[in-house]
Amino acid sequence: MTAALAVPVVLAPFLAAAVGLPLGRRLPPGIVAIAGTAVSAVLAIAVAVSSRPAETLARLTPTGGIAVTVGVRVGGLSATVAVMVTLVALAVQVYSVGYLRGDPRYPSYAALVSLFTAAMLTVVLSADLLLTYAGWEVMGVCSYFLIGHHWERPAASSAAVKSFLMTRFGDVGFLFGVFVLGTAAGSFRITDVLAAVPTMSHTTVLAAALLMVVGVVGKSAQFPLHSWLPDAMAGPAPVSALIHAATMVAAGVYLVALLFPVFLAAPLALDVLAVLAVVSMLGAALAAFASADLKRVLAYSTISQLSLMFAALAVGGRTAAIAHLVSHAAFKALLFLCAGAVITAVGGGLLTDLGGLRRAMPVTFATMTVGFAALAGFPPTSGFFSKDLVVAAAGHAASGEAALVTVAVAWLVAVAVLLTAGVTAAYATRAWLLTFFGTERPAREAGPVLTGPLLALAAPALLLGLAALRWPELRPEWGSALASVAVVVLGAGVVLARWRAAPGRDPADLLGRARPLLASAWHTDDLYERTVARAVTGLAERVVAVDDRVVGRAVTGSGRNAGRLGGLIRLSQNGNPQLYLTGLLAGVLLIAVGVVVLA
Amino acid sequence: MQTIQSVDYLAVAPPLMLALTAVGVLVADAFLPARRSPWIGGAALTGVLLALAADLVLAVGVLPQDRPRGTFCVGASCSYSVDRFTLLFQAVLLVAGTVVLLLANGEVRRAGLPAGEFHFLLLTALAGALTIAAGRDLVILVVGLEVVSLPVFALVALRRYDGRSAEAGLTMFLVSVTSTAVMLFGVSLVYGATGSMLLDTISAALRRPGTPHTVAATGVVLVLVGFGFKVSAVPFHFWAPDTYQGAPIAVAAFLSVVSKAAGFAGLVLVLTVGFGSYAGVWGPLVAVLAAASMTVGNLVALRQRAAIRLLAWSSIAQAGYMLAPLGAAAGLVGEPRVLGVLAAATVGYVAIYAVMNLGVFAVLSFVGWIDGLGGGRLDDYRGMARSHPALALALAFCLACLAGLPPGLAGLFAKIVVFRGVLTGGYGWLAVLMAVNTVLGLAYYLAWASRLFAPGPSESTAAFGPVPRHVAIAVGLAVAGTALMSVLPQLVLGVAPTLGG
Amino acid sequence: MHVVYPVVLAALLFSVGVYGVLARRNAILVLMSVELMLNAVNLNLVTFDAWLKDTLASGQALTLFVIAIAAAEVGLGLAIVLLVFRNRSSIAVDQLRDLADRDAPSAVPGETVAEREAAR
Amino acid sequence: MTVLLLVLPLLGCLAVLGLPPKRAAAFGVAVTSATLATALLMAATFDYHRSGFAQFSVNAPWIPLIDLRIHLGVDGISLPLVVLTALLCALCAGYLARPSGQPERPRALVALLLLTEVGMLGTFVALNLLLFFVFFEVVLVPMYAVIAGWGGQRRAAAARQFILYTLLGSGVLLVGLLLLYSRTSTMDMVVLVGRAGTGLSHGVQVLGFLLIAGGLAVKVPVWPLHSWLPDAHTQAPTVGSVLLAGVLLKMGTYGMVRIAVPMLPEGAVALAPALGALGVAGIVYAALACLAQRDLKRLIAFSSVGHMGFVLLGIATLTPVGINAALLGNIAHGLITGLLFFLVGGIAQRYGSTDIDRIGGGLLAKAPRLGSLLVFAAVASLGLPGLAGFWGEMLAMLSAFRPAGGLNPALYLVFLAVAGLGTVLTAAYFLVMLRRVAQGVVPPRWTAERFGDVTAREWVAWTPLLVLVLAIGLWPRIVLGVTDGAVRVLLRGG
Repeated sequence: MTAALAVPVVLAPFLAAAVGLPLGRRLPPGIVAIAGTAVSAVLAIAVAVSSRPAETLARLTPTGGIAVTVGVRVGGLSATVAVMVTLVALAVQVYSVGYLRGDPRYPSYAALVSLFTAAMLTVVLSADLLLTYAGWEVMGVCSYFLIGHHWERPAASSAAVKSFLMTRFGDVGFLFGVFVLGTAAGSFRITDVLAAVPTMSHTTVLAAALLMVVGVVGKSAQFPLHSWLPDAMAGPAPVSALIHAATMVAAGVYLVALLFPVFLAAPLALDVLAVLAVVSMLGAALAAFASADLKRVLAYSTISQLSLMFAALAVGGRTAAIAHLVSHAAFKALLFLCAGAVITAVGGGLLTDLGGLRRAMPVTFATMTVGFAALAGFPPTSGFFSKDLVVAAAGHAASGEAALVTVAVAWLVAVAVLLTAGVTAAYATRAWLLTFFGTERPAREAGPVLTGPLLALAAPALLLGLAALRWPELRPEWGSALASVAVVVLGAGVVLARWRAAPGRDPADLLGRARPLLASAWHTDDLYERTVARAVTGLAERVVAVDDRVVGRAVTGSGRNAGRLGGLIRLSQNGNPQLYLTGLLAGVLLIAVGVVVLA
Repeated sequence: MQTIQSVDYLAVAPPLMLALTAVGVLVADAFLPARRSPWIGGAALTGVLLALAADLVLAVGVLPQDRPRGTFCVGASCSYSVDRFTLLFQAVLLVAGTVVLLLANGEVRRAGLPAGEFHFLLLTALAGALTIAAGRDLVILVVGLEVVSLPVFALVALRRYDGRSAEAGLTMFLVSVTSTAVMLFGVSLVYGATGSMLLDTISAALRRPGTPHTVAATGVVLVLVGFGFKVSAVPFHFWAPDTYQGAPIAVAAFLSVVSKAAGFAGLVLVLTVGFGSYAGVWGPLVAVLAAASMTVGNLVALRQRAAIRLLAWSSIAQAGYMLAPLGAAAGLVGEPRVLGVLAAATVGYVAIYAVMNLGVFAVLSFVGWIDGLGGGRLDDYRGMARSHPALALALAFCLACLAGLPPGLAGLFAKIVVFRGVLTGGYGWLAVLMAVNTVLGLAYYLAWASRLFAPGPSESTAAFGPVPRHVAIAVGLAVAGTALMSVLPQLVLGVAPTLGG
Repeated sequence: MHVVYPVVLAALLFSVGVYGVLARRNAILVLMSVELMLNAVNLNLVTFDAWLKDTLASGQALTLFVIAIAAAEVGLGLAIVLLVFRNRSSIAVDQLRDLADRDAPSAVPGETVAEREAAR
Repeated sequence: MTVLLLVLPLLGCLAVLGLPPKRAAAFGVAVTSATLATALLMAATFDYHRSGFAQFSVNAPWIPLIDLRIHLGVDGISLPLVVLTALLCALCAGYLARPSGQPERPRALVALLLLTEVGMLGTFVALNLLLFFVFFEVVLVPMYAVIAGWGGQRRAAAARQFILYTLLGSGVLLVGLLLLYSRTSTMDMVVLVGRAGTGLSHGVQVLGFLLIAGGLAVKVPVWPLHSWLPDAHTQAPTVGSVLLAGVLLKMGTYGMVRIAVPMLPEGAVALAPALGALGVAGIVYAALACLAQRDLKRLIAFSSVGHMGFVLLGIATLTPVGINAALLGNIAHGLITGLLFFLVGGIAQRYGSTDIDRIGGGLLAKAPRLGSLLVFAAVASLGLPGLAGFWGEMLAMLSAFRPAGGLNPALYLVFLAVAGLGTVLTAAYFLVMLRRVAQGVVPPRWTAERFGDVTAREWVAWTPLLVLVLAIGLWPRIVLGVTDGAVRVLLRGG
């Protein structure tokens, strides 16, 4: 029964998109989209409540080899994540009605967000790896369209292209990983694959795991494929909230969690994942601290928080990672939506243009404070509980209990997690101070359509951790809790002290000359631009040149040479019969000699 | 020794009838006043049609039992025998003859050629061609060849007031006479080596080990030269372009179709019936000649701007295609059945080529002489589709056939048969070379055909005036023949000389 | 007498004929050298016929035909040479360059042709 | 039924020449729709359980000497292609009959179109090697005439290069077919597939495959032999390029699947890696070439070389999955590139040029529906799951992961990796094209222009393609269900 319920969870937003795209203009704004997402949310909750694992399957098409199947697979993990996705999507849809009021392209925007939600739910609930890949790709395309919503701005359209190409590069790795697993297991069904993992040879599993890592790194914007996420902020704020905070980028974490047995069978892949996570974690956190635009701060913060989840997975803390995923989705979506409200109110995203909005926008101030608190990890927010679980998991791994990852890497992860917690608290407080304190600025509070979803998201951001205490495995451990709170208070304290010493000045000046370097995440983006992009366009120019000169010329040249050769032979035809006779008799002589010699 | 030869007059009927008509025409021209000259054309035409009728009667007699009807025989082997091969060739030659006569009708009147002499010479040449097709004896073949060549020298030079016509005549005369002399020398050597002039006796003699091998081989090869000249294969092709340009268009048509077909008839007879067992000797030679002819013919044709010269080079290239299957015989020494298949390929191609080419020459003769060039330049055909749609479509159809591309199915089947012949002989390289040559061929046929439909200046084509009746019939006959070959090519494919012994 | 003597003689005669055809500029002399080649063939044929003692005497029959053909050829050849002389007032064989393979046709032939064409 | 399929356009072609010019286009639509109806009727009454065996077959002798028989029949492999051809021809005829864009000399154009349709349908239903060759060549002259008669500025050179290059290919193909015939002395495809190369020496099989696949490679086109394609497609009129890209390219790959692979298995195993390598090289080469293209139509023409690279990769693996992928890739490419060329035709009609810099971008603002259709077609072409393009490419890569026995798996993994890179590059050039053409701000020179968005007649011509691209994307069984049975029969030797 639950499986039968799960199918409409995916189909509802898909139908909303299918209806909304052509007919959007004629219906009142967003009705179809919000209705679809709401239905999907209700059903998702129903499925989560009944929480009995179930699976339905249908054969989509014969392929001459392994058949491609279509179906839904509901488990504890997928149900919770599905609920999270649908709720955040609902909040974003409602918020978008207000945020994009009067935008002529709103109907197609709403339809594309519904299509995106359907694609994300396909990834979460799919029973067949190829179907997951299909959802994965459709998500990529929807993100391309939504980032390029204001396609008349060159920045938006080039950011969209960059985001799609980088994720597409990762997706190719993911597809090849699916091929390896599917061919080894003889079927693409997830249950079959997971059952067949013990039987697979070590190299196959390692190859599959590493390819999955490539796919996941691409989609979740981890180092080295991270530089598209900050540029993706060119898209409207609700898009950033939904896609680049809660769902798409989190799909990578969900996938690793889903195929965790594969990764358990290939510890080397987990080591690689851990190292990448550590690098992304610290790099992104420092970049968040140094960057000057509010949304870019949140983007780098997302990269850093995702690295936390990957680090938790790497050290074996699967439940910790999922908990942090859910709570992060809540408070990061909240932060982005608040940022959207602030930007529309003030008209600019740069932190220097903001400041002193505490009294002008009380509701936004309150909810954003909750968001920043959860991000930093102050108790009693959900962020504190989930981050603590990650720190605890890192601690156990470091003390050599789980023995999944090599001990050195475990220690590295534990130290990095604590450090990142501190820096996160620092940039959270900095952003908070620069946005709401300092010189008063006239601004109007956003309308109820915007503040409603903010409040709706503030509740889980604050209370989710407490509510989750019911399950024993989600309770914090005191040792790691104390350590993380200490580090957080230290981080926040430094920034507060800096602020009190020089009110109004950007605490990031602490970094001094290193700031531009850190702000652009060690210039990785320009590095890619100069190397990969220029190399490909250069090669393309040369290919076109070669194509015209060598391949094309070879053909037309042969035609012209034939003509020239004809002209040459024609010279023998000068009208003089005696020349003809010489030719004839020379031929006769040649033939006669040939026959006498050869025959 | 039986001294009186019994002559089977029915077997000899077609050439005999033509000869009689020729003499009749010549005599009649002497007595008739000038204004009756169209009658001579009519008489010539009736003569040819009568010969064709005789041919059909013979066909009814010979075809069913598929037993050749021989005459002038010594024991079993006859000098003059009529079998399916001969009948096919005689039929093709006679149809071609009719079309040439139709074309000549207009030209004789316009260019002021002497009607009596012209038709007399044409008919005698045609009679010579028919005898070659039936000849099974080196003497008859040589004499037949001469009877075809000599009248043509005179025909070529018949435009007496045009310096270039005399020059063409002299060029052709010199080259032809020299190649005949070389061929006769070859015949004498073969006669010396084998002791007989009858082809099947020669074939038996060549198989006997006692025959002096080198002398016979040289003889065989030198005989090839004579026929090489007739079919204008490279290196004996130099005369063709100049002669076609100098000669009246009808004579050029005669040269390109009838005289070439006669040459191929002789060549096939000599090579398969006579020198079959020496395939190892003449095979590679013919293959090289074929390759050279098609390549040189096509390459030079690419650069031609005058229509008649382009057709000359195109017919040299087509001669290359026709020689190719015979060239492939080298690989199958001594297997008469397969040699027959290869010969059938050449015969089939020659028959289809004859009909295709006539269509083009018919349109050329309609266009007539433009500033000293028979058939004008390619650019004079620009926009012909608008002024003379039917004629332009007929020309385009025939060019497509020559190129071997549908809608010209006849040309395509001819090419397929020739390709198959070459491949059964195992000559892969020749087949690939032919594929390349078909592309070269298409290049210049296309250049011409696309001009027909090009929107360009149409005042040159408009100046041609309406299509006279006899040209219409000629074009109609040629296109009908090609269409028939497109749908039922098996009429001409698969016919080979009956190989004795 | 061994058969090889006349055959060699015939071959030599043939070569002389070939030389004559290639080297002489005057058309009539070229004609004469062609006759020489044909007579070389006749010699060859008669020699073989005698040597083979052919009952059918086909060699001699062909010789008669070749003689007839040679006569016809000379008649025609001289007529054509006459025609060329009347048009070009010279019968130097290697000067006949009017039919060379060029894009533009050579100078328009004598007026007689042009008038006749125009009259059409 | 198959005879009716061929006779209808043939009679139509002859009849249209007699009609008055203004009613020619309408007559064209009538004939092509009748042919489409016949094709659909065939699809409806086709017995899908026996899709491996030729149905509606006719076998009459024509020229016994060269064993040329009029042997027609449709099976799982040719049915989808027949329906695709009939559909595209009907849409082209519809496009010609649109009130705004009457071409000059409509009678001649419609006649040539119908003659091309006869050639194309004939190629797909022929079951006799020579008949296949004859129909293969019937297409050449009319397509040359269409390009040379109604094409762009440099149409004469492009048309000549097209017909000469393709004729060289079919010449080599003929040599290959006749080599096969000289050793097996039968031209019947069903018999030859049944024999699957028994009785043929290894050398003959390899040489035969080289000649036949080589001849067909010019038509596909395989990478180094592609230089005729961009010029021919760019200079051809819209109708011409739709048929050129939509169907003519498929005759090459269909020939390989129907003739080269099953009849010469040893040759296939020997030369498949080379074919795969050239195919994959074609993908990357075309993608790079498209990245730097200045002309929109030339870009789409080059993209065909890339997509055909995937189809070749599928064929080169010699596995049922690979061949299925190739056949599905054919259909998908036919639909998507057909749609793309229609759209570019629409753009060219409105902007007067297909030069990207001249258009300058902002199509989504200027003509929103046309712009979004272009976006849809581009996204479908780069292989978005849920649209037709995805399945062909994905299955081809999947088959490359596990090639048939006797093929070197490591080599095919390299092909797989390069093909994967190819998909990224393909996505790159399409999105860059979209950024330059569809997105961005409308340049000042076009702001004043008033050209309408998609007209009703254009909707009629394009909706079938849209629906089919979506349908095959969501439910690939439409094609794979038909071809799978036939492919298994083909590869197992009948």
